[in-house]
Amino acid sequence: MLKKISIKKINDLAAALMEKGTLLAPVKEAAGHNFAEIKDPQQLDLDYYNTIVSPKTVFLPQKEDFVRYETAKPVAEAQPVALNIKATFLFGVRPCDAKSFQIMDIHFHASGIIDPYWQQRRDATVIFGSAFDLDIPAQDADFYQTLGIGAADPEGSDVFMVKKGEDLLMKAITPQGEEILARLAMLGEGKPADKKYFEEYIKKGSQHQTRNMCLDPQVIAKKLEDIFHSGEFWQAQSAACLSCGICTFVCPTCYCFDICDDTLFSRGVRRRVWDACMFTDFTLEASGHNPRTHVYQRLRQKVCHKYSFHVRKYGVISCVGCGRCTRYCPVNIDIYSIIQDAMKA
Amino acid sequence: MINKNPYIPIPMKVIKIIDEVDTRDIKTFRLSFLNKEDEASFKYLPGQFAELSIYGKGESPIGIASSPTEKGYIEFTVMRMGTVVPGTVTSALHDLDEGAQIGIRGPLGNSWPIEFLEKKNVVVVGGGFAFTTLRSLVNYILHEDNRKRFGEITVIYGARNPGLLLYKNELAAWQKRSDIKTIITVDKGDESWQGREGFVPAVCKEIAPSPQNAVTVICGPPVMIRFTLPVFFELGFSKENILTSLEMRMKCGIGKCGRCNVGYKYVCSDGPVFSLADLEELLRDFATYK
Amino acid sequence: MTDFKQIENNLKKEAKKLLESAEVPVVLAYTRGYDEKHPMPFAAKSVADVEKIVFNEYCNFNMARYIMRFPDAAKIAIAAKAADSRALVVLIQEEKVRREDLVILGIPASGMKDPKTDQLIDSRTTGGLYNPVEYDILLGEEIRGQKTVSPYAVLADYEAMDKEARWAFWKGQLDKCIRCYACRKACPMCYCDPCFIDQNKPRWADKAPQSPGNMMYHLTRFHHLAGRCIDCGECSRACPVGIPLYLFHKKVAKECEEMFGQAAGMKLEDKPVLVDFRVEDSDQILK
Amino acid sequence: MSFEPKILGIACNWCTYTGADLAGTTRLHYPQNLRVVRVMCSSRINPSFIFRAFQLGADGVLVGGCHPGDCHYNTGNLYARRRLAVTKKILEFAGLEPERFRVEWISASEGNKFAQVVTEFTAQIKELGPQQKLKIDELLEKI
Repeated sequence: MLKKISIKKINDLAAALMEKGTLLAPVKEAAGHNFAEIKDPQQLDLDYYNTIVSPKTVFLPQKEDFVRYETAKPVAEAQPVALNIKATFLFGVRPCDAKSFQIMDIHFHASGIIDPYWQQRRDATVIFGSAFDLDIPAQDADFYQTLGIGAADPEGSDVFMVKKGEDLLMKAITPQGEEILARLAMLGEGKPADKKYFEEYIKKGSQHQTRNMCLDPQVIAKKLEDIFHSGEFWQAQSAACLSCGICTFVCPTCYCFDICDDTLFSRGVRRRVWDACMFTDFTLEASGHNPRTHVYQRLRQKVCHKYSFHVRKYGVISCVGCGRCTRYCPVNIDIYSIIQDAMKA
Repeated sequence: MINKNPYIPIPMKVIKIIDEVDTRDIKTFRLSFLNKEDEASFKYLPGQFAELSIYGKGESPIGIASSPTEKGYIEFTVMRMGTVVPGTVTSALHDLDEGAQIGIRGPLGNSWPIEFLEKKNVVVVGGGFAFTTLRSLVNYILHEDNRKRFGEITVIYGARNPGLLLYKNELAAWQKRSDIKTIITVDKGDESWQGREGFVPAVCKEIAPSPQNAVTVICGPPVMIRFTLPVFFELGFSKENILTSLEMRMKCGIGKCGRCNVGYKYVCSDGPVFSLADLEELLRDFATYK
Repeated sequence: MTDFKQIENNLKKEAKKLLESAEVPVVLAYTRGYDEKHPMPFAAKSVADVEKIVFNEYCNFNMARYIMRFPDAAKIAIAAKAADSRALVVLIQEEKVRREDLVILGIPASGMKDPKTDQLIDSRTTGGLYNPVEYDILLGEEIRGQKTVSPYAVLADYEAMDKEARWAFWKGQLDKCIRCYACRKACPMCYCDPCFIDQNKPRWADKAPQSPGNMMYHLTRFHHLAGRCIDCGECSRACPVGIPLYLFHKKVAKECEEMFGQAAGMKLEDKPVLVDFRVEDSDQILK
Repeated sequence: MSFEPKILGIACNWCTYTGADLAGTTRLHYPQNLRVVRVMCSSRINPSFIFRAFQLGADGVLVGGCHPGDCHYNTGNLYARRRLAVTKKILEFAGLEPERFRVEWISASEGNKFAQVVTEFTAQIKELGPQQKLKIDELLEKI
């Protein structure tokens, strides 16, 4: 099903979606765009490259309350925090980020236990993917092409959107997408010319140039295993690393979290909060032992986790080449360059 | 899975607290289920662990010390941690009284590979405080329903001094039994110590268990493991037949929080029990042996 | 002013000399990142590494951040712009590093730019000095006659706010914080291990990025840097969500300078103002 | 019901705490809004104590130490003076209320001064009303 709407009327579309559920889309903030709930249809803004923090925040919020309790009361009386899930529309997700959800799904479904929070949010959300503007060259930091993701790749989206002049073409990719497009009365039908444009745009998208190297998951996984114990390589790569958490927090495929108790006097809440393998105390045990005390060990963990361990465990690279870690790194560490160097090492 | 939401602990009641050692920093907690349905769904095997949870303090992954053959309760032996970073949860556990409620999530992780051990001779080697899941295994094997499924059982257990041996009554009972060979050793005895003195690796060398159709299950402090492994290599045990249990900092216990990986495996969901052959494959940030 | 290319050449020349002499095993400088515009901090450890050294207008990292990474190195050479040299002075004052273990390669520089915004990093966001305050070798001509603006001039708008406006401003800014801790990691003065925010006994704040914890983290961090912040602006440039931390640090620095008559990191023989006192300090400062 | 502020007092063991004792033994009346915590020296006070007190619902914080020059440890309060001055400035710069934080030098013999300061400060805090800006509402109020 291919529909279209004039970009001038995009606010009507926002209003219609807001009627049917929660609308999340990139909203301009001081430092750039970020996904946030749209409160006023006028807020919807298609003029962005990509968001600072990835849309994983929608399914894996930085803070997720599990249970509220009072320490003086019996454990059995603790109150699990209800997940008030509402139908959600995640609007304007870039192809690389849409792909990241599929990668995260593998992890959150693994070893026979489905993460209930992730899954319930995922089930309630319709993803409106949006192609990168092919007239604008990709930013220097991006390398999604390396991971086999096109600039107009509909994979992972329920509805995929492409701009055509003054119009926005919207194509349903999944049954959920079909359903929601059918319910949006203000959309016009796509003409055969639109259909052709859409197909060609997607094809053209796969040619859209980002940094690109030939990368076979199995080969890079093996390569990283081989050089894992090469302290020299990793020390050189991590010489500048500050060991802060930016790269992992903005990353669409980083999922590590901490479970912690926040208690004041006798009341408290147990929640999960994002954590980062780059933090010193990430692996610090109560005994005082810490297997990763050096910066290079932590950077190595991050890179190997994405490009080697994840491949070994789940068969896919846990990176989509969105370039956020590189873009926001205060000292310009670039995971693409590390992988490139690793291949040469 | 014992609960619809794997992150929310089930309530349990502390029915008995046993002070295990002279230094009073290791206690065994016997817990009973508050809800019958939780008890029915909590099916575990020796070697598994659970997250003990105290609201307001946090959670701690602790190996289950009781055997599944013991009905009506489960036991955990917990050491009060806190040399560098105070062990918030273990301290709080130690401050509990009988009758208190705590939460647990589990059982988690794999177990000692019971099927693999069947029909084989089992050499159990333990050191100090790491004897908990080994005790579970030994009691499981010794249970009358199970004993016939296994070959000879040899237990070699050492501690720094007699006061630091765990489960003293049970050890004495094992020593009286004919269907298990129990060797207890201490690094240094005191005036009343009648038993053996010597380090675990040396004792293993002396006892020299036959590698014939045998598996060894080793758990102990890193230094003990480092010196014991060569002894078993020399005796002719293959890497597939040497099993151990790892520990790492854990949070979720179900392979989601991404913290406890050794190489591409998560200790919590793929482990904690690994054979030496498995471990060789994994990329470690540090090496406790070699 | 010596141009950046010339400074780069001088830097390479000196680094080569030092590494060849084997007296200095590490030279802290900059290298090319994934493109020209994105250089990286770099530790040159051999003569072969010298070729990788670059210097351009985007090399604004405070290299003093890395000075404690090399406990085994007998001596460390470090490329230091004005702010870096002030950071080194504070670290020397606090006995984190000894002056005799450093070879400071001073870089007089003006016209440094923030690669994210392409704006000049001048007295608006950093200390307003062009020449290093402490060095062994100066890699270019001292900059003279450049218009100097008070580093505190940028505070004018902020100082004009009334109490409620200030609260609204900082609450809004600090609520954005995602607690990636890049500010403290980029800061050359933040070397505590563990940082107070990572302690679990006592636990000062929860880990979740919400208002109370963010307030606790930032207010305490502002306090910990009082009289020590040398106004390099790294915290603000590192911040992925664009919190103007430098404004608060500058304001505290200004106040410390007024109360105690001393700016941070200007003279080796000074002590940071909060680990020092004068009997004649006035009680008025407490009013 | 009239507003009864909660005021945290942090008093140095050698001067202010003894001064408070004296105020008690000489039966001086002062408002009961003050909860005193004793520390060994005013320089032991970590600025985070003050921020945390406000977060946990204190409406005012009163720090008492020896008069400069009289410190039991010679120089403790001279460091504290600088440090707490900065704390006050930070409260001010953040748009919080520095007037809710007060430092007084009260010696062991100044029971009167102690009672007077507490009375004054309590009245002042009453005037200001409840402290809302830093207080952690979420967990304190609702569950």
